[in-house]
Amino acid sequence: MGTIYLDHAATTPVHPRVLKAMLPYLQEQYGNPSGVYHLAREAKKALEAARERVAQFIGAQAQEIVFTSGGTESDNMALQGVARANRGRGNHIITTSIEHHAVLDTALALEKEGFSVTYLPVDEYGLVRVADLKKAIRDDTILISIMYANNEVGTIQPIGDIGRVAREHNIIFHTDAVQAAGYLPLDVNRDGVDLLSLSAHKLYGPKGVGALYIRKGTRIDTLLKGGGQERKWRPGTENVAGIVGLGEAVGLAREKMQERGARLRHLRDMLIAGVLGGIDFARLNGHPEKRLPGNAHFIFEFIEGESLLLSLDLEGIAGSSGSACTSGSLEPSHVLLAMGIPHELAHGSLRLTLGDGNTEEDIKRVLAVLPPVVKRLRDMSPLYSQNAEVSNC
Amino acid sequence: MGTIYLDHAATTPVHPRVLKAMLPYLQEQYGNPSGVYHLAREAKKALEAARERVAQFIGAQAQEIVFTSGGTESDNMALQGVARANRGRGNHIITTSIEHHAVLDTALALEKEGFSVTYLPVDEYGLVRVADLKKAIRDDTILISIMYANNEVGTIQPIGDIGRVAREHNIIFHTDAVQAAGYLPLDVNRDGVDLLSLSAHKLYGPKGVGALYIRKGTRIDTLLKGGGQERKWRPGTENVAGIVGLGEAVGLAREKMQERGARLRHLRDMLIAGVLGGIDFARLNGHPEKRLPGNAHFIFEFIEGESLLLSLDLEGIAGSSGSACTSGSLEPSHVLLAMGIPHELAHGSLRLTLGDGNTEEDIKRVLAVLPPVVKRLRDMSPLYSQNAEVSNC
Amino acid sequence: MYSAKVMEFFLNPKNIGEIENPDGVGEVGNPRCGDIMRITIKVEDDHIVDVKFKTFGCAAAIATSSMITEMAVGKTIKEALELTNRSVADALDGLPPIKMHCSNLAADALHAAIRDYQKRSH
Amino acid sequence: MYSAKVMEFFLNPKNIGEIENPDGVGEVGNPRCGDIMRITIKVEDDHIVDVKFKTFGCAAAIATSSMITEMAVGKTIKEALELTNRSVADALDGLPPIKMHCSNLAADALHAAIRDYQKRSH
Ligand SMILES: Cc1ncc(COP(=O)(O)O)c(C=O)c1O
Ligand SMILES: Cc1ncc(COP(=O)(O)O)c(C=O)c1O
Repeated sequence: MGTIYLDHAATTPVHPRVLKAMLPYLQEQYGNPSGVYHLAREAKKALEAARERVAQFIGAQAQEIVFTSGGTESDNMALQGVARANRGRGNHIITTSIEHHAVLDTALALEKEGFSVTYLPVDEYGLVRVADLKKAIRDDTILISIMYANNEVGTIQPIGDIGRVAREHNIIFHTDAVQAAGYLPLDVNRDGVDLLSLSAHKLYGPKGVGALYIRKGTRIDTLLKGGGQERKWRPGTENVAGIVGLGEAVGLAREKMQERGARLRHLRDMLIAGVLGGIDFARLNGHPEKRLPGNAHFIFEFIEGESLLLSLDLEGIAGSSGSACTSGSLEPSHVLLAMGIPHELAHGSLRLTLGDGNTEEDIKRVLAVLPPVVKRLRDMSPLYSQNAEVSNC
Repeated sequence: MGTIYLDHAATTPVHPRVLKAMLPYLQEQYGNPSGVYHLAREAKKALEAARERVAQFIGAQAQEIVFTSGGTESDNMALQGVARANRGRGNHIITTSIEHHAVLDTALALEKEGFSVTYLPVDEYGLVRVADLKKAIRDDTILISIMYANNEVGTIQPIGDIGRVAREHNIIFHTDAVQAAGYLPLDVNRDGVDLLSLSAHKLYGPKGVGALYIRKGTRIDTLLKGGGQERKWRPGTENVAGIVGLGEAVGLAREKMQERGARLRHLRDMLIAGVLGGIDFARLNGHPEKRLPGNAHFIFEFIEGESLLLSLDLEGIAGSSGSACTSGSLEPSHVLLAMGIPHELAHGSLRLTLGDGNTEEDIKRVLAVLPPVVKRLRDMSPLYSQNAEVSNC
Repeated sequence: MYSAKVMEFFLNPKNIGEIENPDGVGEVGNPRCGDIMRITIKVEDDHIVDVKFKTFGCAAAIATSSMITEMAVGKTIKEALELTNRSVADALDGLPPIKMHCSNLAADALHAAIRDYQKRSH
Repeated sequence: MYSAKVMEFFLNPKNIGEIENPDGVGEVGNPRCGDIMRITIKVEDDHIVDVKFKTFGCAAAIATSSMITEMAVGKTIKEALELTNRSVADALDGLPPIKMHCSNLAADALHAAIRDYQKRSH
């Protein structure tokens, strides 16, 4: 019996069609796109075809797409780049308290450089209030950075409304769409987005490649300096195979969006109903409806997340506790805390994120395995017997 | 008849052994190394094994290796990171006038931020004089960045001597070893190197992945902010397949260094002798001995580089004119100009860089094709008849 | 990330529970930090004759809790007081660095239980 | 990067060389910039009856040189003066943006040759 992989928000397997598209560029098509000879021109063509596909995916122009090494670089480039290029115009940035660390830690670093940052609060479902945004805007606000969908609890923000507010005030608007891409419609013009971050490995593409959409005319500095690649926006020999993979992945995502969403929603709802119905002192985090189709995020009171994850792993179930990159850390999730969930509960979170490979069988098995695992850990927990009905261990 | 690829300094094909090592991580081993479950731990293990190999390759400790998206990011991180972290201690940086743009343009950007930069001159062979370095050192010098081997003319710098000077003055020393790696012995302790940049695609690894060696204790800021990957030195989901590819590539390079060097030197010398012997008004650039084993760099007077490259391409020979990333530009090479070569000659340069796939047959074919191509272009050139013996067109 | 020994003790922890009418109770940690341990002991003739634990925490916290109970049982009070968090970690073939501070509290919990016993018996 | 037409004209340029005893000579560019063109013309009855070029430069420079000679031959002086760098680029199905300024000098060279002719004949 294989692993049941339920951590698609951390990363997804490379789709066979994506790998197939990449392989020539890891083999005979090894040209450096900057060369003038045939092999180089072929690589260049592949690069530009991928750029066209990414542009179509978000309703942009090809020349507005810059390829990067992933979501983190895209977010850093957006925030650091806009901040530095607009220092003269103002020094205030608005973001939220539930952004990915790639945005949050960049904002913190910019504070140390003298920028002033407002971190908007969220409600109990993880939703930003547009009224809060409006109140936070100042004359010297140069950037609003608000994610499209949250990587932990899956809550979807009202990105169109936010874009309208940003536009009314003539403020640059960045959205981290790393988790939304492939699940929610992206249209930078409809939503008034000036900068948008993507990462290939969240949508069945390879790790280590992403893109930043930069609306024509946006004032932004580059993060890396060097050669003339990406029209100087992002120097460095291009990860041609990875970029081709990203192009194929967004192509696939476009084709599959409807069907994928419906399938995942069905499985997710089955999982949520089963967990909440079958385990006491369990709660769902994030918004009941405005959530990513594949995201189920729970808290099990009285137990701690890592021991839950390891126990599930031993049953062949791969899940996560909060975001992947913080599961080595001991701090509870900043997202859960921002949603008003107390420390002690935040430690007991479990994120299960579904993907193309999952089936109803998988969900049934999770629903069979999870209750005894939770019970076993609760039986060991000094909090359980104190706080709830007495366990009979 | 296939292409004769002579642009290995721009990029190399991925070695089949490297691709084979990577493939599992583009298929079933898709785990995100930050997870706690089995699949994730396998990815983490692969990452750490690659780190160990890269460390061994340069005589470092594994925890001193940070994986990046390539040479450009490594160079940027070294320069921007050291500059920003040491601003309090001093604001002077020393580099050379023949660095790759990833170093040079970063230095220029730092000047705009208020740092003061000395660009050391080079002699006619592209060699830095250690005496010039000593003279340039000031009390407030915080960083010396000098490349190990030049990407255009292949000249090898006296990196050990430079490292000793840096150490005597207690100044952080960065070397861009992107071109040297795989051809010259690297030993950060012997050579007193504190920071060293590598790029996988120059040594038969994939594009879009590299490493920065950071000696323990070096004061340096991070470039990207975000999750906890790479012990926070370089956040972002790791390009696991690429990093595994880099690990295999450096392993291969270690095994092959001797044999590869001898083979390339033989072919290179055959090429140089044939070109200089067979074509008038041709000259070799760079140092006659202190040059990379695969590098041959010529100037053909009275003709222009791009038309030469395109003509060679039509004969199935892929070469370059200066560095790959500037061949889209109209400026002659800054390296050639720094070596004292006049503008009009610098325009006529041809770089042929040899690699594992090349044979004596290839060289013979180049030596057969090149003279008539040069002649044809000279016959079109208004400079040739004016400056040299009259052509009979 | 964890040694085989940690995983073994995490998966098959010994001495879970609470001793009824214990001679000493020790509780350390704080649920805000993600780890809390309660150890109860039974003492006879200056020897620890029974130890049980309850732990809210990660695998390291559970494994160290289980390990300390096994290490303490049969020891004199004096010997038990010589057990350290370090020796527990060593007995588990080490812990990941990030876990050394926060989740390695089992010896502290045991010592707290012993101090509670000593207070009661004076 | 180049159109098929540019490559064709680069590979098989027509009218290379210098007319002996030309009626006009035009030279533009600067070897420092990487492009230099010399055009010589023969004029009869106010018509350009022969044009030849020599060019030091990239493929675009060579192709535009060749193209202008083909476009100019047979034209009246007035018609030839109406040829622009733009029309040469269009006839080649366009040039890469980076080449539009520096390497697209052929019409300038032709005009310089015509001006030289006009100067001589006045
Ligand atoms: C919302 C969000 N932003 C940014 C990132 C960073 O992307 P990457 O890991 O590709 O750097 C992630 C995932 O890790 C994410 O979920
Ligand atoms: C000497 C040198 N440094 C840095 C780089 C940049 O490396 P990358 O293209 O991997 O960003 C290159 C090659 O392009 C190089 O030759």
